[in-house]
This record gives sequence, structure tokens and C-alpha cells, in this order.
Amino acid sequence: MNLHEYQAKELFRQAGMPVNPGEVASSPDEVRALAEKYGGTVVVKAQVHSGGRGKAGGVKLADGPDEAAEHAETILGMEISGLVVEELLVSPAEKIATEAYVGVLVDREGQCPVFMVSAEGGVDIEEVAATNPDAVHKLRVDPRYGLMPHQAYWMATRLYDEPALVRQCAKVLSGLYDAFTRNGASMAEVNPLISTEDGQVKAIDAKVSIDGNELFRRPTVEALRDTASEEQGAARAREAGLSFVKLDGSVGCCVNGAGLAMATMDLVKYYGGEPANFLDIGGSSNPDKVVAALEIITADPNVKVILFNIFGGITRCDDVARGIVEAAGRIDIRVPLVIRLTGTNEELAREILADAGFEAVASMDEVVQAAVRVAA
Amino acid sequence: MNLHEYQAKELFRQAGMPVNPGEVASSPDEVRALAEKYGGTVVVKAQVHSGGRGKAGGVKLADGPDEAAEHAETILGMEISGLVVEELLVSPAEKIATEAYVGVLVDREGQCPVFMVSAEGGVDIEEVAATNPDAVHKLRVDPRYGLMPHQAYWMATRLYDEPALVRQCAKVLSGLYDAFTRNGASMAEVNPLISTEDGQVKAIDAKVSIDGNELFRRPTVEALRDTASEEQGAARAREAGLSFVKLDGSVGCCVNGAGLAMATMDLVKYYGGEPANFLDIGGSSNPDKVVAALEIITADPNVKVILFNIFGGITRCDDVARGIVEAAGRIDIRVPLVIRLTGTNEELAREILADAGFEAVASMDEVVQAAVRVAA
Amino acid sequence: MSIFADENTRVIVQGITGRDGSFHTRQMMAYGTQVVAGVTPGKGGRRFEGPDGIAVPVFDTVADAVAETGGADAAVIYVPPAFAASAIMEAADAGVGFVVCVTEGIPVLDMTRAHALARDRGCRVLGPNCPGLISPGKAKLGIIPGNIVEPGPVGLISRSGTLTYEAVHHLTRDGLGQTTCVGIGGDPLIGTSFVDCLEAFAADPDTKAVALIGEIGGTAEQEAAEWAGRHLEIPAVGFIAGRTAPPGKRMGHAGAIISGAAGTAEEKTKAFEDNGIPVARRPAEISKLVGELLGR
Amino acid sequence: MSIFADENTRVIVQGITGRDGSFHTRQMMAYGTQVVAGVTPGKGGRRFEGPDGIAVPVFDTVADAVAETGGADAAVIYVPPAFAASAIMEAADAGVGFVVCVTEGIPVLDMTRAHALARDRGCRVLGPNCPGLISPGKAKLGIIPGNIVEPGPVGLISRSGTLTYEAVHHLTRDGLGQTTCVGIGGDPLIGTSFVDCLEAFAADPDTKAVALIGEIGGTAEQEAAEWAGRHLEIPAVGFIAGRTAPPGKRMGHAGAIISGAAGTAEEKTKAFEDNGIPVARRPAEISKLVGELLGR
Repeated sequence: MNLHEYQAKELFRQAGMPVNPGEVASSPDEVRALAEKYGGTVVVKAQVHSGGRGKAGGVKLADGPDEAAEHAETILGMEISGLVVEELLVSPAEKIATEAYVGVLVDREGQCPVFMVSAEGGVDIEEVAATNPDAVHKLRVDPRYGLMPHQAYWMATRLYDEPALVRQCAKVLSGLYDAFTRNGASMAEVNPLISTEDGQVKAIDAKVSIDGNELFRRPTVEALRDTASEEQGAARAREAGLSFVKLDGSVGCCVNGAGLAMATMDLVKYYGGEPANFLDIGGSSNPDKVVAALEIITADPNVKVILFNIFGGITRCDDVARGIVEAAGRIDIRVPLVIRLTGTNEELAREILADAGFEAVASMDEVVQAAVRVAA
Repeated sequence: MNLHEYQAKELFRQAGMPVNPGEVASSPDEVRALAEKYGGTVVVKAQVHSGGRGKAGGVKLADGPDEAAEHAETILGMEISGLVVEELLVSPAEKIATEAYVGVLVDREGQCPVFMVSAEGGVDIEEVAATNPDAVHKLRVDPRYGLMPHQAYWMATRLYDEPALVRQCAKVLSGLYDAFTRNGASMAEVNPLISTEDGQVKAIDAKVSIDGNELFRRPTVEALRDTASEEQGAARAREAGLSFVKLDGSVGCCVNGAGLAMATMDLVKYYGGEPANFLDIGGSSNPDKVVAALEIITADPNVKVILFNIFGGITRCDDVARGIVEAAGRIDIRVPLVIRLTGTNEELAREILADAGFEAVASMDEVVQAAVRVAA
Repeated sequence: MSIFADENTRVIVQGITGRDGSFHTRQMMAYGTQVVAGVTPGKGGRRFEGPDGIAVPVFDTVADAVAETGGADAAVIYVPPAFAASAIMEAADAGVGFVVCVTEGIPVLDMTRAHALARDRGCRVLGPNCPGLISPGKAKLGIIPGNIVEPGPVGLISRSGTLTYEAVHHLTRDGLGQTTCVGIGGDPLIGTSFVDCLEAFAADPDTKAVALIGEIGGTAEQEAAEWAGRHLEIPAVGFIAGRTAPPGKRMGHAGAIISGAAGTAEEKTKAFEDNGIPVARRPAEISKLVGELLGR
Repeated sequence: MSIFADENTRVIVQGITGRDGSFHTRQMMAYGTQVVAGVTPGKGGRRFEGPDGIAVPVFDTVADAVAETGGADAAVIYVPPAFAASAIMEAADAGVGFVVCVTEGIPVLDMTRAHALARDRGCRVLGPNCPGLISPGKAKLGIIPGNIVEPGPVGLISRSGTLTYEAVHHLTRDGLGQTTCVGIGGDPLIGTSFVDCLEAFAADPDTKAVALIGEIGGTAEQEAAEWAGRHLEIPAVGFIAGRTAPPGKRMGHAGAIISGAAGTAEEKTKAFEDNGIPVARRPAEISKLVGELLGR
């Protein structure tokens, strides 16, 4: 789950990190009032879950309240990477001396948090890593010890020479690690971390992604979710415990298991069709999940056929069959279903489906070809 | 640094542990008022840094306010292990079903915290360990992981069978570990941890010792120090950064290094004298420490001679010599000094002492024999 | 032979009294797996009724289960995600040498600690978020359906669950039985990698070919391809799920996400092919390619 | 020969710019110790002026010191107690294989973590709260005065600082030089035990006798006595400080406390004597007993 910049900054503040001031506004008048309050030059920044806000015109400097309001007028409602800007963060402009990058995420290979820091901040860090890898310093954190003081200090000395800045930066890095672990983040970064002309190190941007698996035990973080900015079907899928990603094709897919779901999409494409979605009804399923899956898929007007591909393991085929039958009774499924069920309790499932007038095939190639035919 | 029961209980409460209610009083009237407030039977407990308060008559049940006040009258001012009782903890009596012991301290061998738990609580745990070792369960905590949930649970199952009590006990143990680490304790124990007739697990006693080396960074814990209950000279020694233990003999000892200080005491005894104290002026010394050491030693009326035994390493002999000269000028040293200095800057030290009219010998046996002679 | 587990493996089941745990424990026992005990905190002292009148004792802790049953070689974990990392740590701490964690949805920071402890204690973890493994005709630890496998010469390794079944199903139907089928799990942090499994299969004289079923995200397939290119003497076949997945979107599995330009199906396919591993375009093709390489 | 450090040991000093650090670093350098660099956070880039016009570079971090000076075998730590455990962890983490920590007063819970990391990284810690070691004529790491030692056949191990000097002083005066004198430290949690030192001395062909200077508290002397009884082929002499110490009182050293009936001087003396190790009653007697055992 991605957080907005202003939310991420608040988590950073709670972890004791120095963050530039700022408040959120959702109208030009509010932006004007904030610019008046701060005085001088202010920065107006679109709050959307997307990189490249600057390039897209979503970040503007304003020399006073009028200009700030004008910018707000332009940016509010703008679309950035398909997301509509509904909130702006207004901050006083800082006198920047240097810009650095600091970030922490989970390293698959090391199976631990890994910091990436670079004295070259304010730019795309992936690009820095690609063009000038020596400028990016990596440090793995042993999860048994957490970030040790000497590690934070070592990283800080990669970014600054001046001892006072090094000390401040080491604190920032410890704070960042705290914010990362205390909130169950999968990624937390500051880009840029600035030093000001008067020798202060502070974060003027913030990006945090939360590990979805942490949210059940972090209600205050879960409360930061901006459901308005989610894609169609995502909220409903989440509530029902389904994994769902909307795509542009016409073959709705309902599969158990992420790997099989991807392979099913791939096979739809292989046979000349276009998948309408990724949808994994998950491991230990119950009929309600199937109902929810059908509701989500049928809400997409592009869908011309719904393909079930179920291989029973921990999921029992009879549960899925019951779900299909129940859903067919509860909601209006206006497109054909093509069903493949095999594995645990397969026979029972076929009986349930047959009793309700559905037929199921046993082969994946067969069912995908059938679906593509129907959608064509 | 030892805490009083009521202070330890407060730390336990802060760590989320279930602790029986109670308030501190220092007069019979206050005790009467508390007994009235709680109603029913109350327990009145002497707050002194000593085990065996019960056996000494410092813990009494009272059936009402009058009896409580009577007990207070008896216990206040009582001496337990040489310590005068000045405060009482008053708590409502609990309906006890079972009594267990849980404690955590630092294990030298494992170099980690170690829990000791026993279903046989309310008695001397060292005695249980000696007479029935199988009744005491030990569990080492890997400091890299802290107390893991399964470890707390495992210990809890050693104390209780009923799942509800096990769950409560596991929480108590996690809380105890938190209280232990968060406050820089070297020992924390609950004896007894009770289960009540209505199925509640709670601490009705509490004992915590704080690692003295932690106090510099824990001002709120340092504030719990009860200087009134400290032995003579202890507070002054602590302020001056000296290690000091009062003994009963007549040969005052001022030595650098704990090992040498002990060996000096032993040698005093070996040659037929009795040491008046253990005093280590520490590693990197400065003259002020020597002055403080002399003040502390001379405050003891039993002292008939002061023996300096200094072997210079990190301590420089000249610093000690300067301290002796300065102290001789500042305070009235009414007993003879016998001095032995050798090691780093020994020559310089001898010159400084000679200039001020003091003489120093080079051998430890020599100086100790001289001191014993003077004290005899 | 087989890898990681066989008919002699003594197994403890953590979460044995839960819905999934009890269902799959019965399936494991019915398949012939030596389940010696179960663990569910608060349910110690009961007995778990398996199929055919066999019952096993239930304990409150893994340590008790290990102590009271004369030792266990492996633990299979079916506990909810909030407690699963702790369950792995409990098993590793009790000296169990092999832990299969079926649970999906464990917080990744919990897993950094659980994997660290498992390494410290010399415990191999399979998963989490994996279907476990099955050594056909010998034992199954996890949830892979027993009726789709057959003993034979193929070793199978997969990041997926049901996609594994799909592939195995074809192999079995085509007469290509398996030594062991291992589902290594779809999480970003898993205890046993493709390479670990390849090493084990390479050391198993009965395994004559290996099928590697990967998916988008991470670099585990690339490392496996490189290892196989250098060390593997038996033929291997690859498959990658997620060719049609858009970048930046998590495809169900926490580990299945293309970050920037890294972890794409193209990259992984290329790594396989560069190391002499043909890549199937459809799940059904995996078996075909294996058969060809084995000269069937 | 000597144990743990000699003239070829390349040494880094942490806290080199402090009062004690700079004083003792100059003493170490004057003794001939190969000090290659110093570390003080915030002072990187300066040079530390030793005796005889020799200067060494100062770095902000141990990692930089190791990288820029072509490696170091040992680090000696003179930093305040609040930062000393962190300094040990920094050195161990930077791959330094031997760390001598002179600092006294480090919180014991900090040390549980520092010792764990040192073990994880394969780093031997001497101390904390120790005077370090001296291999006469070769090198000194720590604060043992160089003028009281001489090369010779005796290995000395002690929990104390100045009491060590006292004992060494007598040995030297009696013509009994030393291979290495090791102060293992007076804290309850120390990185190198009596037994570790005994093992090292036992493997050193030049060490012909060992003196063990213990004190009240803990069981380290008892373990050493038992080990020596079983494995040590050269003669050993013991001494225990604290015969007159009352129980339950900490005698300066955090580790020197009699808890209940355990850790008394009597118990330790008995352990030594039961294992054939004569125990001196006065510090001056240590040298006498060593001389007798060596037939001098």
C-alpha cells in the first residue's frame, strides 16, 4: 500500500526525523491561505501515488499567495499516470545547499532490509545506480541487530564531509529505519534529503510503501489508505481477500493460485485473446470469495466471457463449485462462464455444477481456447 | 541499584504487566486511610532493600483499618538487615489459588538474559533450585532476537495447565522481559506470581535491580534511587566516581583497581589487620577523586591509618600524588598515611610527595605491614 | 530416491487442529507420511484423529512434541499469518531441521527474523507461502494433491502452487513420474531457493531431468539458470509465468512483481535459454519438453 | 612466541584522539606496537602524532581505517562507556579479528549484543573493562605498563588490571619473564575467558608455566581449573583476590560479587587445588610458586 507524501512525512516526524513543514489543501483558496500563512516562496505539490510528479507538472514553486492559488487551479484535477490529483501539499521553499538520496527496502537476496544512499539526490536513483553505480552505497541491515549506530554513521559519512552534517544525517537514517520497521513498510525513502544553507539536514520529500501483510496489526497505518485513489475493483477485492489486477482485455479470469492465474493470462494471450484481469481467489477459499470474484469481474463492461481455472489443492473444488452456483443465483452474470476444475474434491464439484446446469472441462488449454473463442 | 517493591511494581505496570494495586505510606494514619479506602483485608509491607522481610516481621495482614494502623506502628522504624523501615506498601489482600516464581537476570556463562521460572513460588527460589532442581526451569534469551513468543509460551506451560492461565502468564513473561530491558535491569523477578481464585494471573511482589552502568542514560530510573537507604559514604563515593564498600576494620584502604584493592584487603587480614573498607579510585583518575576518597575514609571513626596502594597503569602515579598533597591541604586527615606508589610516572609522583613531606614505599607487603603496625 | 523428505521423515504438524491443518494432515497421513505429533497452543494433551483409526498426540509446544515423541525431522506449518513466523522460529529453535511453511501472507519483516533464526539454528525452511513438497509414493509435506503424482525420474521445482499441480498433472499423464516435486513459495523471502533444490536434485541419482517453474519478480530463476549452466549435468526445462503481467503490479504472490526493468519474464526466459535450458510456452508443453530431453 | 598479538599485529585504535586513548596509543607505539591507524568519528582526515616523529592517519569509521590502511589484525578501544559496545560492534562488523576493549562501565545489556555480534563475525574480544595484553618485547595492546615486563617463559592471565601489574612486577624482578600477559577483564560478560587463554598458552611452545589471577564472583576460575586439570601439561599457579570480601557486595568490578554461596574465594581456591594448581596467599608469592614449579 502506497502512502501519500504528506502521510509518509507524518510517519517520519513521528520517528523523530527532521521534515520540512507543510499542510494539505484541496482547493485553490486553501492553498492561497497556506501560502499567506507561510509567507515567501512556497512549493505546491500534487499528492498522487506516482513518481515523476515534477516532470508531469505536478510540482510548482510559487512566489506568493496569488501564484500559489493559480498553480493549485492548474494542478488540482490534473491526471498523473492515470491518477487524478485531488490534494496538494503546500510547504515553504527551502534554501537548498545539497541534495542526497536515502532509502531502505527489503532485499530479497540478503533477506534483510537494505539501505541505498547517494550524495546524488533529487534525481531518479535507479538512473544514478545504472549510470554511476559507485555513487550509490548499499548497506544491509542484519535483522537480528537492527541498524547499528556505526552503520548509520558510516552511511552518513558517504553523504557529507562536515561532522555536524554527518551527525544529523546519521540520526535521519536511524529515524528512517525506525519509521520503516515500526510501520511495517516494504520501502521508505527520502529524495531529496537536503542540507540547507544554514547547515540543517532535512527531508523535503517522502515516499513510503507499506507491506500489505502488516496491515491487519497496524490499524492506524491501514487508516491512511486512500481508497479514492484505488483502481476499479481493488477495494472490493481486498475486502473479499482476493488478489486482483485490472487489465484491458475481454477474457475475465478467475483462477486459484497466483502462478496459475498468471499462466492462465499468458495462455489467453497465447491463443489470441486478451485477459481482462488477474484474479487469484487464493488458498483456503470459501463460496463467498467466488461470489465476490464474479461481482468484481462482471463489473467490468469489457468482459465478454468469464474463465474459471481451478486446480484443487488447499482450495477444494467443491467450495468453488458451490460459490459459482450461489453467485449465479445471487447476481446477474450477463456473460458466459467457461469452467475448468480439477484436483481435490473434483468429482463432488462436478456433481454440484451439473446439478445447477453448469459443465466443467478438465484441461486448461481446452478451457482457455473455449474462452478465447467466446470472447472473439 | 536496588529498587523498592513499589517502584519495581510501577515499572512492571508501565510494561503492561498485571500487578495488584497498592500505595505507599509513611505513617500509621496514612496506612489507616489506605486500609479504609481498600476495605476488607489488607497487606502492609515494609519497603526496604532486603530479602526476608516476611521472616523479619515486616509483612503483615490486617483485617481492618485499626489493625493496619497497629501493624504500621510496629513495622515503621523497625530494622531489617540493618536498614530502617521508613515506608510501607499497603495493598488489598488477594484470594490466592497458586503461587509461582518468575525472574530474569543476566547469565554470565551464556552472556545473555536468562529466565528462571518455577511453579513453586512464594518461597526462596535458591532453596527450590538446591533441593528440587527439576522444579526450576531455565530459559536463555538470545539477545539478537529478544524473548520470542514461543519461549514465553513454553515457560508459561511449565507453570500452568489451564490454557487461559498459560496465555496470561506468557504475557506476564513478555512484559517482564520488556521491563527488564527497557529499564536496564540486571535482575527482575516476581515472587510470587499468583493466580487468583477467579482465574487472574498477577504479580503481588516485585524485585528489580538496575545495572549501575545504565543509569547515565536513564534519568527517570536514576531518580528512583533512595539515597536515604544507602550505606555511609556510598552516595559521596558514587558522586566522585569511586567504588566503595564499608567494612568493620581499622585500616582504611585507598587502591587503584578492584583486584588490587581486594588483594590489599586480603593482605591486611593476612598480616593480622582488619580492613575498614574496599575503595577503588578507578582507572583514569584525577586529583579530585583522591580528595574524595580521603574524605570518605576519614569520615569513618574506626579508621586508624590510611593505606595507599597505587600501581600505575591507566592511573598515573603523579595524579594520585597530587591528589594526596591537595587533600592534605584541604581536609584534616587526623590519621597517619602510609603510601605505596609504583608504575606509570612513578618518579614524578615520588618527587611531588617528597616536596610535600610524604614518603612512599615501593612494595605492597611493606606498606601493608606498616599500616597494620600503625593500626594495631 | 527423493530430496528433503521421504517415507522415513518424522513429521510434526503445527496448527494441526485448524481447518486447513486438520484437513491436510489427514491427507498427508493417508498418503503415508509419518506424522508423529501435532502442535496447537492450548490444545496440548488431546489426540488428533487421522484416517484409518490412526491418532497422534497434540502438544502445546514444538519443544514438547519433539521431546515426547523421540524427535522429529520436519515440521509442516498451517497457522495463521500473524503467528506463522513465530511458528517457524519455534520449530527451528526446537531443533527441527526442516520446516515447511504453507501459510501465505506473513509480514516480510517477520520473515527476515524467522529466516535469520533458521539459518542460525541450521534449519532449512521451505516457503513460506508454498504448497510444500511431495516425494511420490513416499511422503508429502504440505498440500500438493497426492493423486496427481507418480514415482519417476523427474525433479520439479516451482514458485507456484496450483501451477505446479498443472505441470505435474501433465508429467504424470505423459508417464513421466517424479522423484520429488517442490513448491518453493511465492514470497519475496523464501528459505529454500531454486539453486538449493537444483543442488539436491543434482546429488540424487534417481533424478534424470529437472523442470523449473518460475514466474516474474526477483532474480531467483536467473541464478538457477546460471547455476544449472555451470554445474547441472542432467537436462532441465523451464517455464515462466507472467509474460502478460504489467510492470509495477503485484500479481497475487508478494514476490511476483516486475520492479523497473528487472524481473521480467523475457529476462528470465533469456537466462534459461542462454544456459541451455529450453523454455515451455504453455504449461502443457513442460512435460513434452522433458519427455524429449529424456528421449521418450 | 606469544599469544593473541605480537610484533606483526597491525593495530587500529578506536578513540585515539581522547585523553586516555592518545596517552596510551603513544605508549603502545613507543613499545613497538604496529599502530596503523586511529578512529574517532568526526576527526577523520587528521593525523595522530605518535612518539619519535611517527604519525598515523585518523579515520571517521573503522571500515575506512581497515580499507585505507590495507587491513588490520586488531583494534584497541578507548571510548567512553556509552559508545564502547557500539565500537566493539563496529570493529567486529568491519572484519577486525581481535578487539581489545579497555573501557570500564559498559551497560551489560549492551555487551550481550556486542558479544553476540563478535561471535557471529568470528571476532575475539578481550575485555571489556580490561587492561589488554602485552607480549613482552613485541607488542602491547592496552594499558599494561611496558616497563614491568620482560620476555620469558611465563604466561599470565588475570581478571584484574593493577593486580596483574603487581604479579608481573614480581615475576620480572625474580627473573621470570613472560610470553604474554593477558588481562581478561573484570566485567561479568567478557569475550575471552581463562579457558580460552589457557588453550592458547597450551599451544604455545615457549610458555612453560601459567599464572592464573582470579577473583571472587562467577565460575570462570573453576572452569579454568577443571580445564587445566584435564588438558594442561605445563604447571600452573593460582591466586584469588577477595578472601575478605563480604557476600552480596560488588567489589568494584561489576563481575566481582559473591551471590549467595557461589563465587567465593574458598570455592575457587579449592577448585584450583583439586586440580593440582597451588594457590598463592599473597601476590608476591605467585612468582615464588611459579619459580619453584619451573625448578628455578
